[in-house]
Amino acid sequence: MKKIEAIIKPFKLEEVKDALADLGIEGMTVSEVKGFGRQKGHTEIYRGSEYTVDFLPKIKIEVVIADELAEKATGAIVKAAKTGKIGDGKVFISPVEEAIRIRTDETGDKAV
Amino acid sequence: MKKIEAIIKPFKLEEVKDALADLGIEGMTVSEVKGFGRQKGHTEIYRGSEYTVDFLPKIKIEVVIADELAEKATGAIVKAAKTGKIGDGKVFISPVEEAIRIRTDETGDKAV
Amino acid sequence: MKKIEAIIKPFKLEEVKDALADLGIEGMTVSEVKGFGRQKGHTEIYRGSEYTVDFLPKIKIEVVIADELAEKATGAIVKAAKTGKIGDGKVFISPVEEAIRIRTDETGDKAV
Amino acid sequence: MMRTKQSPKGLLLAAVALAVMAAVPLHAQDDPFAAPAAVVEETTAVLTDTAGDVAVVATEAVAVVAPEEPAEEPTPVEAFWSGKEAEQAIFTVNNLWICLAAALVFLMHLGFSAVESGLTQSKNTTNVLFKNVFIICMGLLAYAAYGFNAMYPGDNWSIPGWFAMGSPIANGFTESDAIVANLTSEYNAGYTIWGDFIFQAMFAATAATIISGAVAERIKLGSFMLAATIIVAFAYPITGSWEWGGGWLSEDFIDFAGSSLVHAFGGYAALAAVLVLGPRAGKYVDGKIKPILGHSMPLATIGVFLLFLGWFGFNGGSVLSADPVLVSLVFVTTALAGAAGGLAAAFTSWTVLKKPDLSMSLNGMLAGLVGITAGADSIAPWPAVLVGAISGIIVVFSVLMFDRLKIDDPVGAISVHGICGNWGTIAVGIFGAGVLSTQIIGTVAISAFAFIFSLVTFGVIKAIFGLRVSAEEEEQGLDIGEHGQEAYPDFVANK
Amino acid sequence: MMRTKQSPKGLLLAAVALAVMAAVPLHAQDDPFAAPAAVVEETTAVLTDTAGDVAVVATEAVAVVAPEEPAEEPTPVEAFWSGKEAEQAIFTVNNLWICLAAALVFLMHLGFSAVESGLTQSKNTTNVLFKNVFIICMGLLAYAAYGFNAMYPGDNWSIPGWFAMGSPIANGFTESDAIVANLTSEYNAGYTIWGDFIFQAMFAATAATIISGAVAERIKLGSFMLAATIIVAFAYPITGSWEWGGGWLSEDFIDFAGSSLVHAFGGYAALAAVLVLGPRAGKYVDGKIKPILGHSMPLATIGVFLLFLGWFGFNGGSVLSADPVLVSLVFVTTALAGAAGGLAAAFTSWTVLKKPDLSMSLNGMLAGLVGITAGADSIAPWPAVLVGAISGIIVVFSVLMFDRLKIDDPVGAISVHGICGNWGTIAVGIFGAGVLSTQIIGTVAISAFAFIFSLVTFGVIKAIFGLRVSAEEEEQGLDIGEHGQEAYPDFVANK
Amino acid sequence: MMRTKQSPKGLLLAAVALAVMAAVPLHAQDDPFAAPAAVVEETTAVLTDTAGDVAVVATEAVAVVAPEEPAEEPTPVEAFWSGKEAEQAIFTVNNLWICLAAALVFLMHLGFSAVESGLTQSKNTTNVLFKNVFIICMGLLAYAAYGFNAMYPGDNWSIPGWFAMGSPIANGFTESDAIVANLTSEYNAGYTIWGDFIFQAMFAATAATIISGAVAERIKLGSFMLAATIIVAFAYPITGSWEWGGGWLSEDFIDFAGSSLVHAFGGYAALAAVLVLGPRAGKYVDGKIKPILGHSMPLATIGVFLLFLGWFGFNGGSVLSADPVLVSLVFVTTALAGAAGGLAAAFTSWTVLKKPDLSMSLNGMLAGLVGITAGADSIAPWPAVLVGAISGIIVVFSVLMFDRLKIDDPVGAISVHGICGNWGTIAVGIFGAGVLSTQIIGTVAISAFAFIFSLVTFGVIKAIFGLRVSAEEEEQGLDIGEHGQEAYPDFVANK
Ligand SMILES: Nc1ncnc2c1ncn2[C@@H]1O[C@H](COP(=O)(O)OP(=O)(O)O)[C@@H](O)[C@H]1O
Ligand SMILES: Nc1ncnc2c1ncn2[C@@H]1O[C@H](COP(=O)(O)OP(=O)(O)O)[C@@H](O)[C@H]1O
Ligand SMILES: Nc1ncnc2c1ncn2[C@@H]1O[C@H](COP(=O)(O)OP(=O)(O)O)[C@@H](O)[C@H]1O
Repeated sequence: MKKIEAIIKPFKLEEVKDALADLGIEGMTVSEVKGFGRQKGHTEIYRGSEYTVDFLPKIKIEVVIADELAEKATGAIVKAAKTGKIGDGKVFISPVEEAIRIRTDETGDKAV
Repeated sequence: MKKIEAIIKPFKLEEVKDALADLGIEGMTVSEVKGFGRQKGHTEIYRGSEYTVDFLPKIKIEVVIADELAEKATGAIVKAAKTGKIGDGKVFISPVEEAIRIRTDETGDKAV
Repeated sequence: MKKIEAIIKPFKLEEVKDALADLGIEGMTVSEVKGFGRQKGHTEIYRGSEYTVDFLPKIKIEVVIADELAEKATGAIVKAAKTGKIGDGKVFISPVEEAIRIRTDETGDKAV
Repeated sequence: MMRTKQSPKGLLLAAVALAVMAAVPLHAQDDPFAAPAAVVEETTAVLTDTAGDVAVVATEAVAVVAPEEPAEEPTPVEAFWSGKEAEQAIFTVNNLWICLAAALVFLMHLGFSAVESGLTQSKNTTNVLFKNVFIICMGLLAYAAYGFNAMYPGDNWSIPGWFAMGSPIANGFTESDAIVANLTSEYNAGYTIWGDFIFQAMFAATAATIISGAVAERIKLGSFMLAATIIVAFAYPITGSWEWGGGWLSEDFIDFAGSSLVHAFGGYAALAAVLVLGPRAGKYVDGKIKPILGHSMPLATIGVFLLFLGWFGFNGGSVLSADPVLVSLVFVTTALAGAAGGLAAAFTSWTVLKKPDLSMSLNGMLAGLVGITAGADSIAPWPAVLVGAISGIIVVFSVLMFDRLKIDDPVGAISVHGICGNWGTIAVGIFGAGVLSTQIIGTVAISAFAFIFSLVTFGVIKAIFGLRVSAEEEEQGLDIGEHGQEAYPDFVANK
Repeated sequence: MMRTKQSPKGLLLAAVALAVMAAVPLHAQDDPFAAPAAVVEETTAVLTDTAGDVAVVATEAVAVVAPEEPAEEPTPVEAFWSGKEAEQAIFTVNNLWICLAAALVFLMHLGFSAVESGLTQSKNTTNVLFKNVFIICMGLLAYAAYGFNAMYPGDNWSIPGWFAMGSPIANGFTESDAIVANLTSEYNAGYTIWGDFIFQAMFAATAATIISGAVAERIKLGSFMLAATIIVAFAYPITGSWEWGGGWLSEDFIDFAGSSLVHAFGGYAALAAVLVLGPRAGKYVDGKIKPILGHSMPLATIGVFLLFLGWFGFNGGSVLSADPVLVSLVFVTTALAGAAGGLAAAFTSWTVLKKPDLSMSLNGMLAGLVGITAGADSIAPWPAVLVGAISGIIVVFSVLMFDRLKIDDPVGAISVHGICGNWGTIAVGIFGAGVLSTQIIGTVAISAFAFIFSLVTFGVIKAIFGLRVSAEEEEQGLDIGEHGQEAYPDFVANK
Repeated sequence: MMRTKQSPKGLLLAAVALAVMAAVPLHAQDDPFAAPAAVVEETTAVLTDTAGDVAVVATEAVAVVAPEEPAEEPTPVEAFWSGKEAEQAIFTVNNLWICLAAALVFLMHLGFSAVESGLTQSKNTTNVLFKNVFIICMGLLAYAAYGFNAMYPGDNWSIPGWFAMGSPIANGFTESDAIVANLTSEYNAGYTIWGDFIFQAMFAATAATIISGAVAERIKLGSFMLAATIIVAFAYPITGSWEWGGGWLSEDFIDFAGSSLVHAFGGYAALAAVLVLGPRAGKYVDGKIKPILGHSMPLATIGVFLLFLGWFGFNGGSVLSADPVLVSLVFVTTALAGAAGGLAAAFTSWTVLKKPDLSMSLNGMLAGLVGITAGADSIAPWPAVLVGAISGIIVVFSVLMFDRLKIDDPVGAISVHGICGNWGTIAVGIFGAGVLSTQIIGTVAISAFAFIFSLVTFGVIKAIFGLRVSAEEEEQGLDIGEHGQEAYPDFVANK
């Protein structure tokens, strides 16, 4: 199995979710993160003192998926998340050795 | 070493933590995530317009652990987190190559 | 590629970020987590009833990076995050098989 | 807040206050208001301090000295309509004050909304707020439709001194209404019937609000709304009529602004409701008390300060005139008792619980205010400090006790309003113008009635409609379950 | 809030009210105030209920019966300066009340700030609050510099009955100012010019605040500030002068405290602004309505309760004296209508939308208050309940309708203030002292003027400076875009 | 707020105001109040505008014209007890207003709580709120137990004009208390001693509240509570007695409602405290200023609006009667100055800091209000706008300056209250009835005393108990460290 981690722009979440659902992927886990990258943050000012906000809000989507589906899923994510503007984010793929569905104790590809 | 990632129902955190502590596992990292899965979200209404909340609050627990402990830990998590109802969550196991304790520079199994 | 995950004390984020930037690392993703470990939580009291807060606020930094840079980056993180007091946190290194920059479809080391 | 029956002389109270002072009754001709007054027991204790001590002078003597009912004395309203401008001016001030006091009591409903939502979890905030919006809206309308005339029946008792059927307030000014400026000629408080009604109506909803806090985070919305309506519309006016409406308690029992009639009433009704409803899931686990944290201390603090402010209208308006001596004295006793309650609870929690607890200190301020409510016009300033301080100590231990009894009251309403309402009423028999035994009888009677009425109401509703949301809904939060609407959709909640 | 021209007898209204009662006019010698009054159309309907029905008695007859202008009657101000203490006392009470009412209306600006920020997203909160801070500051100064004298021109009309140029308020008391206690001898309300000014000034800023809510989350700060200034300074006093300044509407049209002059004015100006500005990004996607959630229900609730409180000053102060009958009656009708509006909206949303919607119930309270504003002194209590309840129902359907029309109003300002402002004005022709056709003409004229003036203002500003922030700024939030300042930097927002 | 000594004629001020107008003093027989007044310096400047200019007419002449002390004139209190209803009515209004003003000043403590917690971090919110709860409770009790009699000693000075020992307020009405309605016959303000006390007591706690904001997020709770108690109980009444108690400053120095006596006092005490305490960790790093962001702009905004509202009581009540001309004028100058301060700070921050800064605009409103406080009754409306606007500009630069000096004041209290308090006092010498040099001497003396007293107090407490929480506690937040209680346990905080 593979774990696909995608860091995307927050407002793209809906589209990415729909793209994955269209592939028949029924589960994913999402969290709020802050990203630092080529896309620069912004300068704010508070009571006369400037400061830089380097970290921009991003959404991380994690999907664990059977090996054979990984490529298709990655493609779908990239397509849905792209705006072409800096800060669109990354997709990382890493190996997962086992998955278990807590409710049923199913393991492996059946669990995800 | 292995990393065990468990997505569980929020109110099960206490029990899972205790189960792991009972195994002598002394460290874990927890974060709040939103889950999308077979367990469906709910419809809300705001000023006359309906919308669906697809993402349900879940807790992600991450434990990095020596290979030999992984199975036991996984079993403990699954047991503690199970309610038998849809949405109980998943456990994923993946390889970790190295671990370092920042305070002491210890590495490997001693670090976790 | 490697993924470096560092769990650090929140107020060390700035220093760690700067240390990584100094190495020329241009991207990272940060999230708020709660840590459970040797560093004990604290007892609070609310309307006469005590309770223990076991989970302490920590910051998780994730950097995906070319294999050859991993060691240097790890060292920089450990150095910047260290206070020598309990609760300084951990660094975990794990394999990443592929990375994709959503904006450009670049893959591999070029993507990170 | 009792309007004196038949011989209403709101503005004469100050004169009598002076008269009783130093226990040297003035002669009628020395009386600056030119007319001696009768039944004024509530206002005498304040004048007890000739020698600078906290001595209490019984006032019956004075009541005897003053000739009852000088028939030729016009009522304030008659004076108003007499065309004499000075009387019109005084009437106008009195009326303005009662209206402003009503507005201040209205603000207390925001105070309750904020305290209750601040001391409960964010997943139930919309529900808590909705209930409070409902209560003030329903309370005003129910009091207009039934309660006001049930509480102030004049001669129209169904069971004399105990119960009167209500009816809607009049829709316009009939001539006689205008002349007596009141519902019936039995009461006359020196201001218009509208001022009278709106002030009393703002009070009425308070009882239900007190219950609302205690049953928060687990009660079915519809069932609560039904119970609250029944209690505000029917139960509150009954005990109200006993004392302020001229019923069986009105002769000797003293409850100036409602330590018993409003607060203990609400507190004991809340106690019954909690007993029927049970504690929140996860509050008492394996014999241990697990705190369920309030989600916003600023909200709770805003609420308590607004309640404190509103109390100036609650107590100050209960003078039922703008009488300068009494209104200003009530402001002083009210503020000092609230302050003493806050400090006492802060230091009690610091000592007993090891840390200075903000939520307990806030409860302490309210406890002090509830405590002084029965005697705000008849307890001198330093005894008022004592009454408030004792309230602040009581409330901490009372909250701990109810928790130990597994009676789950998220906001401490039973302790603040119920227990300190009892204490405040009794305190009038110790530091104020009341007789201890009478005070005890009165507060027990009112609390018992509220408890039993509420027990039956919630019990019956539980049997018919159910009272508790499902375990899933409770876990997920009533905001989504009852309203499909989150209170803070932009923010991540911890659980 | 119209000051009667030339024959101002604030305190006599009650007497007349009595007189009209039961349609049996009292003779002058029976009149407790010893002087019959003229032009009092606004205050008569309340007295219509001799038989207990909600009958409306036309009042023209009375106005005829009463001899116009008994020349020897001194004005309240003359009475005040006459050295007679009773008159001074009444003058002092009236003046104190107008000042307190001004303070209460000031608090409404906090109410608006809270409602508007509560019902919008957390990423725009600093911006919403800043706009509200700006509006009250600018509003007070603009009204002092120009608006007050434009709205109350006395005889100094530029186009008689339609338009007057403004000018700064006087800087000190000239002797004649002091004597008449007013700007010109045309108006005389029985209190000082300062009390008069500050009360009116607090009203003035309200119109802009109403717009502020409707255009939130997407309008350029500078452009909004410019438009708001123009509308408060120049447009609001124009329609104000038509009615309260003695202009063409002042003869027969009745708008007691401004259902049309303040609320419909603001609502229709908001409607025009929204049409020029367009909906928020993401609100209407592929023909579907996507809700954009308000970020804090406690904030919205605090706001509405404070607005309700402030309304006692808004309506109660519009009596323009502390007249006991009218002030207390206005408190009652205001409170009952607000309560009825809240309940009606709660049950309407429960029925129509399946869940009891807190934000709709809050809108309903405001709708009820807006609805009764035009007739708070001339509609009897039970019809006031009806007016409020109808407002509460209207507002739910109106919010749904505007959403279906893709007119994006985040806080429901157009429905609450615009539509219910119209309804409230018309209701005076049904339940109050007004004539239906006149009421319709008046509210349409005022709404149309506000709409067109606002359309032109926002249109021109759009053409010259642009009106909308960039799509990126809108997505990121105006707090960072316009102010570089987050409202809740410590908390993680969901988006 | 000084009560005129021996010859108290609250209600006569308006008459004199008229008299001075146009510098044409009226003869006694033309005076509508039928009695000329003496010592009225504070109230004259307002009448300076015959020609429409902002000219200031010195008032000594008038004071000379008026015969001092017509012995036969009864005091307001004597008039009240004389049995004449008109006098009673006026007395009743005055007393009601002082009580309402006290309630409004009470609300300012909620305002401070909200501003201070809004402009600090969420991890210290419970602590900030607790301190504010403590201050108002302690303040009221300390003032009752000692301060009131120390500040208004009558003839009982320990060091004449400079210092008087305090004592508890009387516990009840002695006959002579009642007759003079005041603590000693030296002061007489035309309302009851209770009204007098409660109004003054609400003021007293304010000084400590100002300090509270400046030392937030790092001070040990117990040490702060001790220092605050000492300052409120002992220091505040000393400077208070100098001016309002009839001490050495009371002859010529003018500080109407306390720009110096309350605000500069608090601001300079805060400055000393901050110097002893040091800046927050992480505020000044490597010579750079790192902003530490306030966690809730809505809370800060709610606080400032409530403070603005409360200021109507703070300044308006300082008229010490309901005098219609003065009260309404004070409402106008207060509101216009606050508005001008807000606008000026908004535009100054926009220009200087490139973005319109909400927190600075809020500070600006407060700055304008502090600025006008000394001369709210003697500065005409347009000069009041100027005074407020200058305050709003000053405050922005002052905040920047203190930051550059590494004097860390999280909420800007030193700038708002200290610097603008000085400016407001001096402004009375420019635009109002004061003499510039006297005003400077007065404000410097008061500020210096507050600074030194506070320096010593905090210094000694630092030496004995320590003043600062540990670095770990500061990092983790004082809510957990001092109270074991989080303010927002349901929400994830960023740090
Ligand atoms: N090496 C990395 N490791 C982890 N996350 C990264 C890395 N590089 C970028 N990111 C994440 O991707 C987001 C977008 O990257 P950025 O460099 O700003 O733009 P782009 O993806 O268009 O090149 C960042 O905000 C960060 O969250
Ligand atoms: N393929 C997946 N990858 C990552 N997370 C998943 C995946 N499938 C499910 N999850 C997580 O597990 C949670 C529970 O899954 P769900 O399908 O709702 O119920 P169940 O685990 O009982 O089958 C989801 O809310 C989601 O957070
Ligand atoms: N085995 C583990 N797996 C995942 N996270 C861990 C593990 N052990 C520790 N952590 C994280 O590291 C943090 C610090 O660990 P702790 O034991 O408190 O101190 P130290 O790192 O100094 O030994 C914890 O709060 C937790 O977030």
